[in-house]
Amino acid sequence: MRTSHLFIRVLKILGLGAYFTFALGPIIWIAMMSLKNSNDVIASPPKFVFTPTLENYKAITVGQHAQHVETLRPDYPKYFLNTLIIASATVVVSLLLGTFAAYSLARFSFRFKEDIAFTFLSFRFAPELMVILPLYIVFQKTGLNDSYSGLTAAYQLVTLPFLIWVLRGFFEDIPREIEQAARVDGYTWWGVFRKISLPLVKPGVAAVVILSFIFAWNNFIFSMILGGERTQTITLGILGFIGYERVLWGQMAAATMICVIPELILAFFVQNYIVRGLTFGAVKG
Amino acid sequence: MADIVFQHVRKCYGDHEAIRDLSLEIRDREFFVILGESGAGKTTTLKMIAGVESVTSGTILLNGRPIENLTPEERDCAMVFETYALYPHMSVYENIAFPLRAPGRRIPENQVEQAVLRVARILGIDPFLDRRPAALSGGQRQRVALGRALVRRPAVLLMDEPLSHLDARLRNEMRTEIKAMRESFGTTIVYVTHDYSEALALGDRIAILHQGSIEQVGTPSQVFRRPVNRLVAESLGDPPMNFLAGTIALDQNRAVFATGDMRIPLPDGPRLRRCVGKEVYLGLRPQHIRLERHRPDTLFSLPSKLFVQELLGDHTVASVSVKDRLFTVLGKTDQAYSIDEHLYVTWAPEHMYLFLENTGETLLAEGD
Amino acid sequence: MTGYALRTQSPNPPHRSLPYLLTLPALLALIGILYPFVLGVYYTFTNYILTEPGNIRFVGLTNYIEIFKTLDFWKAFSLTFVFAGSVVIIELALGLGVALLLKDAFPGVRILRSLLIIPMMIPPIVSALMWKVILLPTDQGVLNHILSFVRFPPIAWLGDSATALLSLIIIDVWIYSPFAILIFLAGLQSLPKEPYEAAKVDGASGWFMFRKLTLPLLTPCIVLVTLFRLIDSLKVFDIIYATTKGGPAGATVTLHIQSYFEAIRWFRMGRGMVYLFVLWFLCFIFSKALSRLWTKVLMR
Amino acid sequence: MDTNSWTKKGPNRAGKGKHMANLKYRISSRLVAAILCAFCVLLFCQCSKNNPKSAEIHLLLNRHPFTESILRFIPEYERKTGVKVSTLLLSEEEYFEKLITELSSRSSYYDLFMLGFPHLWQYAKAGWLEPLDQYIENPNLTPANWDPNDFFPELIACSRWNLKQGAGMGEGQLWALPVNEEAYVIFYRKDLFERFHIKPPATYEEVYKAAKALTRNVDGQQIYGFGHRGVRSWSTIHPGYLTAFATWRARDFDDSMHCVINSPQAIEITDLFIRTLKEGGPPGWPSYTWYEGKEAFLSGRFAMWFDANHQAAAFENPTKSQVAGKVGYLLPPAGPDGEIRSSTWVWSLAMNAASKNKDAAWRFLAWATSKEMLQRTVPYENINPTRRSVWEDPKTVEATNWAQGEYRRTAQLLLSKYARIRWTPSTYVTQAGDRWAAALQEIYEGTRTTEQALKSAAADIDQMVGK
Repeated sequence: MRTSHLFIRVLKILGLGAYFTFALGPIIWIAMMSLKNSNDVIASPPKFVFTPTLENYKAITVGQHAQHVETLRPDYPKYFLNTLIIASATVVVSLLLGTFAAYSLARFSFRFKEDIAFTFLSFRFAPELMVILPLYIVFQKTGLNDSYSGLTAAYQLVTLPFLIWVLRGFFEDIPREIEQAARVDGYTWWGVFRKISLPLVKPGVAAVVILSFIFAWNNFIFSMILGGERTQTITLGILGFIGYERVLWGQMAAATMICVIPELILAFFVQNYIVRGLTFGAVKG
Repeated sequence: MADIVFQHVRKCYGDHEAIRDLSLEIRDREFFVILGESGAGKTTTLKMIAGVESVTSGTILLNGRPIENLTPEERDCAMVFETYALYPHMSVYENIAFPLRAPGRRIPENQVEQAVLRVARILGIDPFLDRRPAALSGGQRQRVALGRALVRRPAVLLMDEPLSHLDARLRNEMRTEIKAMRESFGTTIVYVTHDYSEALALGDRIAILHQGSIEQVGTPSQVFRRPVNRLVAESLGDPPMNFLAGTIALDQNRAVFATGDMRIPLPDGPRLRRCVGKEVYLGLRPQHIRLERHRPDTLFSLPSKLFVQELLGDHTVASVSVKDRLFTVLGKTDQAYSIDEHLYVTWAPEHMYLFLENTGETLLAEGD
Repeated sequence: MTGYALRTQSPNPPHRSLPYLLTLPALLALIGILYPFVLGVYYTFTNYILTEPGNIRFVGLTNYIEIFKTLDFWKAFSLTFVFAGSVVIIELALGLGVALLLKDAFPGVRILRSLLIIPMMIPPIVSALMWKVILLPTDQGVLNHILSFVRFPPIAWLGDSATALLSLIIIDVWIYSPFAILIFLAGLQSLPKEPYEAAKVDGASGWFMFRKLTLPLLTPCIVLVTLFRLIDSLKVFDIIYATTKGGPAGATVTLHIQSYFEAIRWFRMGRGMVYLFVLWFLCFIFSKALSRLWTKVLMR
Repeated sequence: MDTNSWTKKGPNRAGKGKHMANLKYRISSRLVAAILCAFCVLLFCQCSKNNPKSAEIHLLLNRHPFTESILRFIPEYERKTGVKVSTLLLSEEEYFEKLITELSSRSSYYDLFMLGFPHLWQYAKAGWLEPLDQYIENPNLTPANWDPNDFFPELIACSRWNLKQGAGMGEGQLWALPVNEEAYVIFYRKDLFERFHIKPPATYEEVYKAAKALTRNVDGQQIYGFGHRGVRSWSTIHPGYLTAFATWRARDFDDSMHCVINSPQAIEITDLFIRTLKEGGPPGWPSYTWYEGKEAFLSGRFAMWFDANHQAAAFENPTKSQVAGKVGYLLPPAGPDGEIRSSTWVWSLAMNAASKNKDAAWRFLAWATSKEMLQRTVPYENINPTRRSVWEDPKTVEATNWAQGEYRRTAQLLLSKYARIRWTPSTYVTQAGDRWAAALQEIYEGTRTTEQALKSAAADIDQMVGK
């Protein structure tokens, strides 16, 4: 009995270790790449031991003045800021629109409810390439191309269906009687929504906020076609390190590491909600 | 302050008819108990009063005013839910203060505090005001739920099985407390339970609800002693009433209950005579039956065989087989029998009940 | 999202129009896509060549017939399935497994949970590029280099038609299994404790509890993960675009990649849109089935 | 503010008044704040946009030494002329996708953009390019010292086309101005060839033999004899393979635009070429892009690398290269008839026919392609300038004098004698090339024989062309 227990523990640790090696190995490698000079980064066979340098980080943030000028003025901070604005706006708009829709789909019964829910989902079916060219023409005619609002609108396609479906699940999980109690206590549906339902799905909101933010942050095709010089995003910025005659792997890796930071910060703050909130089950009923 | 009238209320969930043609009158300041097994529609009835469930057809009048189109917040009801439905993200204080802070009420915050503290003190939950519901025991949660309902002196207080999740000791305790409290609060109370003893102990009047229909409404003694049908009789009493199938026959021009070759005389009356030849059930409450080793000198007895006997402190519960049925008998502790012993069950004639087999209608009740 | 909450009939809304009013803004925000979509579907019936915008002719089902006749289409079709099926199954299994391991508190679990999502935070197209470096065919790639320490012969990974699809599956699993883990972790954390205690009292084994309690209670999570991962992996584009572009020898040509070649690189919008429409249709069918399941699960 | 107060189990704070501070208004106030923020941001973006300036031109550029160096001088240009120049710079792949979207939707937003000859043919035929002759001839727009005859005539010829499928290169309108040129050489490791006593190859047979001989373990490191791009893209066809292909006098299309990549000569050379890669090249060839091959050569893993000659700049840079000083530059081998026929590539700047600022765009174009500016881009590795005067400028000579002048000698020979565009002028180069590259991968992977693969590719290409 005891040994088998120990055996299972060891097995668990091994399993976790294997997964995290798989998940974090490449990250560590990217981090190492970001600290290598341009020579070490393409060394063959790859180098594990090297003299770390911060020149890549310096080059993409403030620019560098080595004898071989590799970047012009670094545009990376601009891309970073653009993406931050667009991704945040996307999440805020998605939350504003999606929370109500999710609540409504979870709580009320009305005609075409399931059809509407499915319609929301179906907006995610269309492959980007299918809609991107006509969408571009629409954007161009309405002046939405290369604007923050335009990209925010386009990103709704990625985030909104997801947000609605996940939040709907969370709303459905709130015991209905809690909301009924609040109605009886003298609150309108809106009061109940604000004071009871919304605070209770905070963990759900936290989870979709981080995931939607990631989806928006990482988008590629929409930002490539619908964006432009004013709104170029970080994904294209990172791909921009593929030059015509060389690939700046070190700077690309450094840019990738920096790119992850806002998401990590968000995840860190939001994790409190996720983990705490997810113990919600203990309070139910 | 408030009386409630149901007029032909129906409630359907899709094809399922949860409440069928409910007409009912609940008087002002009455402690009204709705008794029924689970799924009978008790909670639905309460929620229709509260306004969190809609009415499919019919009218509910509160103080003579139809309310079925009012939103919950427009009706002055408070409700204690079976699950308590406490707000998990709020402290006990905030839970209780919640109804007072409703936008329509506009009660100054210092009065809110006074009211909450007062109720908390009465219910004995003032030490936990800062805790969240998750950190409370079942009994404490129940009292918070009660406090939240009582804090604003509603016109109608609705309670949905508030004691069902408590253990036996706490349940009895809370029952007494509720009973004591109702005097001081003086509102109309509608109380839903599946526990007949709770119903009998608390209710001014009791309605027995079965599959969405009211079977009987009456005071505790009315429904207990004079149930209108077998269903009502069966649902009041624990252990439940014993039944024996038979027919009404005429024996020497007197109505008798006939089962097999046994004949048990029935009180004479035109009503029974009219039912001669009908299939009926004889009903006997366990506490009205005695067991005898020897054939008693009365016509009101039947032979039986002891199946099992449990000793429960001050009394015993015995199961005996009468013909092909098991009878439950409550008796004194000093009587101990052995398994398979041949015994006679016997009872006083005035404790007999008789129900029609097909409709369940009561032909004979206590005191007839 | 655990689906064990008491589910009675949804109440009627306070106003008949309220639910519509609440869903309408979100619908309106998305409805803009309808015009491009319809236009895209229309293009499937035309001979639209991107470089000849003035010369769009309606050609009926010609594109469909031509494409369905080619072996390449069916190859791409089945490849798309193989890819989507494998990544969804692997990600579900891995996600559930790791979530179960991370469910219980132990020292450092919070840090692990935070680190967990990093792969998802890198834009997939960049991840794919980085993976391409890691998976370089000879010991130029770090993976082969590490394998060479244990005397493992170098594998060409993305450069060999035998291993290219596998490599893409590895990359996709790396990027997206955190998504599954996150959702499952959320689901596991909100499971009720009582049934487990009851089962433990009954002497049930861990496996039994997993099969009879955890899995059924997690069904909504499983459906959710399957739904979104299936849709997205059927539409896989970024990671193939950044790595093999469908090579070697067509070993990784999925519907989306083929449509990219047809529509964007070869300008044959009509044909490209057919591939995309088929893809859309696949997403539609699977989602319909899965959302049925979802509703059923919620109604049980 | 304490954002997660509801999850916090504070100390028992029973007492008066404390309960009054509830979270009643927190959520709502935050929600409102968030809404306001979002809308302010969006409003701001909308307002800051579409702010028409009198003279503003927009450039869509791909990352390239030329564009990256010209960007440095744009502030100078803006100061001098008062014209605002805004640029979007993308990597090549993304660049062409963005460009096709812009052009096919007839957007007038970008006035100038970069392209290569396949795109030039496609876009010119579609009517998206502005013919440039009229601007060159207009003395009001073109400064007198902007000498059109200074460009290498071959490169100007590459930029003219009469829009007839299958012919007409060098005729018709001038659609773009060349800014960078590349031709293809075999970079080889002199040290390895000497060490193993192998003669630098002069024929493709010899390339094959050398590649096989040099695919070996050298000082504990696996070396591969021969490298070439291999991804599923027309750009795989274009450098070494097309050079070899042309050397065998094989053609992509015949005069009536039938695809003939499965002609007997084509099959013969393709067979040899793929065999070289298979037996003397790195495993996983189909995943090699130009940069992976280049990096492999830089780090000393390839003995030969058949690609664009200007990569010498990186190979000869000792801070980046482990092979600096060891690299030789070999003209492409001759074919059975003893002739060398190299493929070539030209990057050009072109003007959007839908542009609304054509004069301003042309002035910028003329400035960017002037002698002075092209000369100024050379230090930033815009090697192989398109103007003769720049190529011969002492500063350029000094910058490109690699391998004791071997680089300049081969480049000069290629440019003047051997390097031509080996594609038949048509709008189908990229399509046909993509399909063709897929066929090469099939041969390499052994899923089809050379003949089958090329035949089926030719059939598909015929279908694309509409034959």
